[in-house]
Amino acid sequence: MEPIFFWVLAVGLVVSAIGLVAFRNPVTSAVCLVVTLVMEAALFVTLEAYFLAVVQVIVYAGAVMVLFLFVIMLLDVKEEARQRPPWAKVVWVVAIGGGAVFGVPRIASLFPAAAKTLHWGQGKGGGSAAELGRLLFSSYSPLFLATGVLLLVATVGVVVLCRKDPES
Amino acid sequence: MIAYAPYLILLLPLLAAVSIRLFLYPFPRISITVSTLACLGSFLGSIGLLLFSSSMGEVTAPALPWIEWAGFRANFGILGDPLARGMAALVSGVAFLVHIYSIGYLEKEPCRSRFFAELSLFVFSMLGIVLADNLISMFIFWELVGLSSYLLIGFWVERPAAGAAANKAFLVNRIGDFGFILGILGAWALFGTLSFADLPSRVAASAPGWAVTAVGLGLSCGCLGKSAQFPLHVWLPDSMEGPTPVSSLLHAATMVVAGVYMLIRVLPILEMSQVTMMTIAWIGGLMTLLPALIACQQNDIKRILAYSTLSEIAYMVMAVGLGVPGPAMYHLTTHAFFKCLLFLAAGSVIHGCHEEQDIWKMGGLGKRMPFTALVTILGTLALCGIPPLSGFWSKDAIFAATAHSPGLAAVSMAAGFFTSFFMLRMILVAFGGTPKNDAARHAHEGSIFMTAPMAILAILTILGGLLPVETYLHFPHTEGHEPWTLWVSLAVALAGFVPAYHFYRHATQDPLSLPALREKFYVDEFYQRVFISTQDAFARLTDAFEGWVVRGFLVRGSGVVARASGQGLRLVQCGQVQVYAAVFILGVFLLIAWLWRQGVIR
Amino acid sequence: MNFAEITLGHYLALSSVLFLIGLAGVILRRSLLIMMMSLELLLNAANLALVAVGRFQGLPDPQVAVFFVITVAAAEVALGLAILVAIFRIKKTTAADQLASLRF
Amino acid sequence: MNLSLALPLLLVVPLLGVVAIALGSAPRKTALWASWINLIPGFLVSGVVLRQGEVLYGPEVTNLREVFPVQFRLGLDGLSLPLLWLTLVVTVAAIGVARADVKRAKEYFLCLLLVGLGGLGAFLSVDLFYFFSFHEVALIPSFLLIGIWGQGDRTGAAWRMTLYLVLGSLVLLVGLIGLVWAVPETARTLDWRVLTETFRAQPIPATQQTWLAILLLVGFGTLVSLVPFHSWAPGGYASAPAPAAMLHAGVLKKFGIYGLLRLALPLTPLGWKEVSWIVGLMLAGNLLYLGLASLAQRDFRWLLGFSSAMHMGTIFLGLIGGTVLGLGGALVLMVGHGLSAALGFAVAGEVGQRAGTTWMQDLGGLAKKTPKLWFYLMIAGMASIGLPGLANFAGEILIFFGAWSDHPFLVAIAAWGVVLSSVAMLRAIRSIATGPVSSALEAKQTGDLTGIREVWPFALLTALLFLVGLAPNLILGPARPVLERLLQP
Amino acid sequence: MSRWICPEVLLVLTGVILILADALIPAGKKGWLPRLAILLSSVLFGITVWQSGQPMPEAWANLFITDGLSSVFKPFFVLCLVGVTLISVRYPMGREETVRAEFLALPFFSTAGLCLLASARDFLAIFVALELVAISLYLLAAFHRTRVASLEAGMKLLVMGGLSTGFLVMGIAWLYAATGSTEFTRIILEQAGRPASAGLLLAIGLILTGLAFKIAAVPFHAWAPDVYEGAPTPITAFLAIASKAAGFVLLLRIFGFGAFALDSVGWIFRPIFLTMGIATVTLGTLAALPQRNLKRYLAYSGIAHAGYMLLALGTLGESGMGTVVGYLWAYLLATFPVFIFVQELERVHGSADVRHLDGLGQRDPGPALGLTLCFLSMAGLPPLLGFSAKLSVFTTLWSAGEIPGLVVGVIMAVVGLGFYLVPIRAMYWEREPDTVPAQRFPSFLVWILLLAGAAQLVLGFQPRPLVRLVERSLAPTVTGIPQEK
Repeated sequence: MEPIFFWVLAVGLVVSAIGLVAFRNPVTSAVCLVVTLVMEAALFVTLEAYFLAVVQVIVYAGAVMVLFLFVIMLLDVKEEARQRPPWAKVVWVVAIGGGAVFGVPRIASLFPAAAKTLHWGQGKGGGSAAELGRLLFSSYSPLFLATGVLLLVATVGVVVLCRKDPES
Repeated sequence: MIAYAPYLILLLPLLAAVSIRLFLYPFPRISITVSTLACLGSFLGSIGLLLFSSSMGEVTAPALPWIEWAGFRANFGILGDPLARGMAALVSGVAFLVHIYSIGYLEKEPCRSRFFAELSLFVFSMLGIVLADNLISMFIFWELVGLSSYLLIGFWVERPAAGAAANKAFLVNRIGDFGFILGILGAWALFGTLSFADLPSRVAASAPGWAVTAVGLGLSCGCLGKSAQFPLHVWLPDSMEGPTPVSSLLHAATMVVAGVYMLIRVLPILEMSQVTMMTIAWIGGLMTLLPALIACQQNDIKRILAYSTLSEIAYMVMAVGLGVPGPAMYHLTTHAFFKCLLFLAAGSVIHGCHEEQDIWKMGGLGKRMPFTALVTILGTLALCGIPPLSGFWSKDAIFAATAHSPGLAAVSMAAGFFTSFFMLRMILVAFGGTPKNDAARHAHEGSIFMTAPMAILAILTILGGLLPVETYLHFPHTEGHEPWTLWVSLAVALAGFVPAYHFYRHATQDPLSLPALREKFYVDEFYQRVFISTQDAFARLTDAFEGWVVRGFLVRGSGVVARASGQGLRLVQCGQVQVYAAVFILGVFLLIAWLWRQGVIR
Repeated sequence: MNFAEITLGHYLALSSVLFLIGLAGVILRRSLLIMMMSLELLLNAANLALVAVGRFQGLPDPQVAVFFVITVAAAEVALGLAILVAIFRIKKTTAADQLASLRF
Repeated sequence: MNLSLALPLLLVVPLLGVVAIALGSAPRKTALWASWINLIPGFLVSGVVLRQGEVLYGPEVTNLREVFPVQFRLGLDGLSLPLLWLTLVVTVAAIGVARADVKRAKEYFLCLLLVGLGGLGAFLSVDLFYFFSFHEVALIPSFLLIGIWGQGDRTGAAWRMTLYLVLGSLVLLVGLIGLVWAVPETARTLDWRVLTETFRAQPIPATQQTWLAILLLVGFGTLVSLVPFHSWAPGGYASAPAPAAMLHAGVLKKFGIYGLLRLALPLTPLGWKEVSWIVGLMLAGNLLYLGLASLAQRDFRWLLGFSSAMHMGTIFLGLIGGTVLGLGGALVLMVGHGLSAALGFAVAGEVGQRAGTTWMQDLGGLAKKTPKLWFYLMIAGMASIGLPGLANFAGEILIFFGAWSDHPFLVAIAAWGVVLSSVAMLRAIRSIATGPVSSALEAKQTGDLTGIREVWPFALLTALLFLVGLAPNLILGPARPVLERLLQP
Repeated sequence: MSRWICPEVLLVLTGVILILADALIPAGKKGWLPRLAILLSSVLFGITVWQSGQPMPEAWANLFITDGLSSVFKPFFVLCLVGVTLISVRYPMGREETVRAEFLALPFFSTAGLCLLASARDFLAIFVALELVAISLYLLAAFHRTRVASLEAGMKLLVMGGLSTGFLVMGIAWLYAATGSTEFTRIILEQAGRPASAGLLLAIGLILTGLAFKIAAVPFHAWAPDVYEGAPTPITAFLAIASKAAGFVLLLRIFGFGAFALDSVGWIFRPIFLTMGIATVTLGTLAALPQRNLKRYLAYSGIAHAGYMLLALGTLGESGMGTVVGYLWAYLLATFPVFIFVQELERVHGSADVRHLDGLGQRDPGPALGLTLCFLSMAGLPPLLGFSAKLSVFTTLWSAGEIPGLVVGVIMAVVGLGFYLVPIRAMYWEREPDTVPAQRFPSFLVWILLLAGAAQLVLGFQPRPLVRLVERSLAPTVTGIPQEK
């Protein structure tokens, strides 16, 4: 079962990611991104990272994407005009594509652990909220605190940048 | 302390020069007095030295330290041998007379102080050459003589020609000194000493060879420059731009013969190499003739005398080259008297004619300046070697030495013929006939300051032949006269008068026109075209290379390249964030590619 | 390529492909919005790799890392969009090539 | 009283001058006072050197294992003594020549003092760090001096000179690093006295010596304007205001040769021998190439610049002669050249002031119009073409004798260089001094140097030229033990 | 408990206090806020110096370490903060004046992140701390939202920063794949004694790009000039100095002392560092030549300096490490005063064009002198501090035998002087001063610049204090050995 899941999701992911990059309409791109994120959440499930799958759906597909769409609507972003001539872009597509064809198959050979196969349920866990939480509040507690500060900064930032102009 | 007394001879003129330069400059009369007295002091000192030491043997004073360091000695000591003493007396004596003469000659010149300071400097330097006991010291004074000559030739600073002549004199001398210093260095390397006293023994100890020849030739280069021998003779005629007393003292009587003096000093080295000696002899031999020829077509009274000087010095050089320094010194002495006399007379003429130097614009001066005419004729006869005047005796001694080399005898006697010719030409044109212009018509004798020295010199010219120069200088006496040289030379000299009398008896303009002679065989032009122009062309080329290629292209170019590459690199910075991202990603790819190429990633 | 056995290598390869697509998006798209979405894609690709590695290596730590990455990504997006809005207020555009007043 | 305290005093006095000027005291007067007063510690330390052969100030070398073993240490011996005096005197003269009514006088005199200070520090430092640093201190003031108060292509000249010198300095720096790093780490030091001892006991391997010698040669050579690293010099001097040119051509340029004497010869003797043929080629370039180029100059300042750079060739000849005679000659010629170049530039400055130009074809009649200036022009010219009695001749003759046995051809070239420089200099003197008074000189209605107030800097330099020329033993005597030690294997 | 009084915590608290104070202080008394910020930052600097050997809270020990390096650099970062605060209070905000408190407070958060970075011994900790710094900086760069330039700078920084974050995270993921850990000690233990695996090297490569972005090394430098130019000047200073220094501290820790100090890794990356160093020095120097805007000019100058430090770092020896430390301090002391001046220049003239320096040498000799000394110190001219820094770069390269780096370094130092002389020339001789409108600078600037210049001179003449600092940073761990997780 797992290979089928994987391949289906993998193909879907790649297609939607390409869609994200390729569609000229930002709304379409955003939708593609949502699809990508959700599919990735599904992959997380196949990887037994249930909590993260949930977070992925809620935070990304939910919050972040809403933010994106909100901004798109707010700014009324139009379709991107075609660039002429597109040769530069073609060159880059070829380069990156070539890099992918050339480099990606080699990835597996780079890591000694890459050939490892695990079947469903053989994971050592760590996917649960409880375990993550334990780690977050013990070993990684300073980072958790730091993340908090980070979010504070981001909040302040958004408030500062998007507040109403006092004079206008 | 008394041992240092001989230095007074040297230092008096120096002190005079320095004190004039520093303090007495604004007071010409005091300057003149000081300078003249200093020269007199030197003269008296030299005479004293001459008399004192002839009874007491050689006098040497303790050396004055200059550099004595790390095995190298270049101190200054006085050489008290008869040659030096005699020469010192001669130099200071003539110089004193010229001082006196100058008082009269330059009575209206506002810069008299400077003149006398420079004259004193010259006396100092010249006495230094004479008294120096080693080559380095001699070279030092050699250079200082060059400087004083330069200053005196260029005395009339506002005359462009004077400046050019002064430069030429100095530079040509410098070229000679180039060889001289190399010769000195070579001598030092070969013989390990530069002291004249040690030289004979050291030289005898070393085997002759090409090195000795080279050293000898190098040293003789100094003579070629200072004594104006071929090929460095071109400066002397031009130096006549200086005031006439200068020409008389420096460029006739004393300075120019320093080369001969120096050759005699280093004769032990020269004698080691037959090549050197022959070279010197032949240069001298040819130089007796060439200037004599040139002088036949010159119109400037001083230039005529200058060429004659060249010719006469060449006799001395030839004599040295023939290995007979005695006659050379003998002729040097007599020449000093009569040539100085001739120049002073010429100065008197020029002075009388209000700075006119062209003989064709004079004429009839014999009547208006009888004394000058008389001494000129006396000098001429001495110069031409007519007995019993002094020149006859000394020239005869030199001719005698050529008896064994017919070639040299032929050229030098031919020179005698032309000497007679052009001297008579000069006398006839300048003193004979009728005045050609107002200046000549109102010519007059100069003051007593001018005539007295001439009178003294005239007496010396007549009696100078009697001076026992060779004996006194302890040169080995030359063997008995070979009569044929005596008679032939005399005959040739007398023969020279005939055509001159024929051509110039009543001439108002030159009946002969020989451009090659008038233009001095085009040597100056040759030098100008070949050496100076080439050198200047190279100089301009070098400068252009430096300016355009080195400074302009290489140096500025590297700046431009740096700036341009800066501008180029800026173009990446186009402001497009996507381009930046692309560069970033390119960087990552490059990094990965590097790792891959290193073989760490497969 | 082994289709039947899904190894860690497969996940890593997939994440790499996503990463490359993200890179392409950053370079190719002129809309700052899409660029930001592509940046999200980059982080997501990395997240996928992290989770996969964590599972196959039996480590819980990478999931913590993913947690932090998601947080950071959210903050980044929020800030980015805020800046974008501010830019839009002045320039009335979200195109990256209109935003090149600073250069050379 | 501990006289070694006078050593730092030599640096402190000009520094106080700088501070005082910066705080607003009368610039020229202060600078002049500072430079005159500085002669007093100069005399004190000279006394010590003459009595003891050496004077030192600063801590003994300690803490060798520090990361950065820098020690502020000053020293003076027979070799640096003449250069110290050269610096002191030329500084005095340069400030004496400088006008009080120059624009932005404050900065002007400040820069001049700093340039002199740099020279002093460089010659006094025993620690390589300070040795190098002090020389660089002079760099920026020179840049400003040329740039602000210069003439002609002042901007280009300033840039060229500064960047060129920095390039040279950095090459030199690499060489110095190499030298210091050739010492085993436990004994690492920047004190060249210790380095000398260390390397005497345990020489650097030969190939390494060669490389180091090349680095030092290129580095110092650039500072000395050795061909082909010379092109900053003529233009730089031509464009600099007279006092700056005096200080730079007179003093700072000598730093390179001093450095070679101090470091290259004793520390890399084999390497120096190995590269001496290169030096020979380069110095022949200086003598012939720059000599020829100087012939073609039509601006007196440029001519002085070229001829000043040219004479460095002769000094280098003394350095590769390999005899103590040549080294002594080089030392004397350094001093002589310093004084004569300073005098030359001072005269050129005055001529420029009076005529408004230094183009030789526009000048003429100086001798008639301003005889005193002419006198000093003659002195400077004659000194530079090696007339006996003046300092340069003594140096040249020693160099010739010192180098003759090993390099007769180079000596011949150097002697010919004397001829070339005579040609150039005499032509210049002729067209400046003789002939009818030029319109440029006539129009300005300016007189001669007036009174002692204007004459003294010239007279001072002239007197010293004569002093050194007549009694070179003043320099050679104290230097001899030092120079002999340099050549000991 | 006392361990919690560490700079990071205090910095965050101070930031929060400032924001709260802004809310609480009545509108008329807002003038106190800047003084409060300056005061607090100065006090914090004192505390940091005082605390600088103290260990961090026990709970943090797995992720953070207190050693010589951190104890030298935490004061560095806080000192930067003091400087930034000092000039932030004078930054002309125009209509944005109401958010001055936030503008003052945000650098405190950022500095907290930097301090964490100085101690971090775990890649995840590095990631989080780095993002804390980065996000604050995105915001600060874009802070002046009425200026398009500022927004553009923020946007560019954000996009490029996001990109580098992506690589960094990918690198961390692969690091997990290769070693199973992100903690330095464990990686060392795991890797000791065997050749580095390809995956590990690739992971390190990706992490390296993330850090190279921070220090603006070529080819990851492209953002720097634009962002430096557009960002508010205090932030530019912060980016140019503190953020760059943080990158170097991380490189030092990772490649010098920590995870990849292993020869098996280090020697593979050595040529990369050196090549990157050469490229960085060259580009920074050459591209700076035609600059007329002082902020851009400083950006390129900063790139060039980063290149020199990379060259020293690339030798991967103890002396290279020490050199970087010393260089960073020298860079701070020489550059910060210039930024202070640049902001005043902008205040007076409206832009940082080098033209505005014309005639400064006469109008304002004090600042001109100080500025000259700072520029020359940056150029590495003795006897100024920068010379000692460059000297030790060169000595390091020489003793490591890295001749190409040395040659390029030397040449570029010369070219570099060429562009450092540009403002000096402008100040002293470009135009006659009477043609330049007289503009006065505040008197405090005179003192700051003169003090800075004097510092260059004094420390250059006697670099011993700096040497002590370097020695301290190289000292082994101050408290305790890093424990196993």
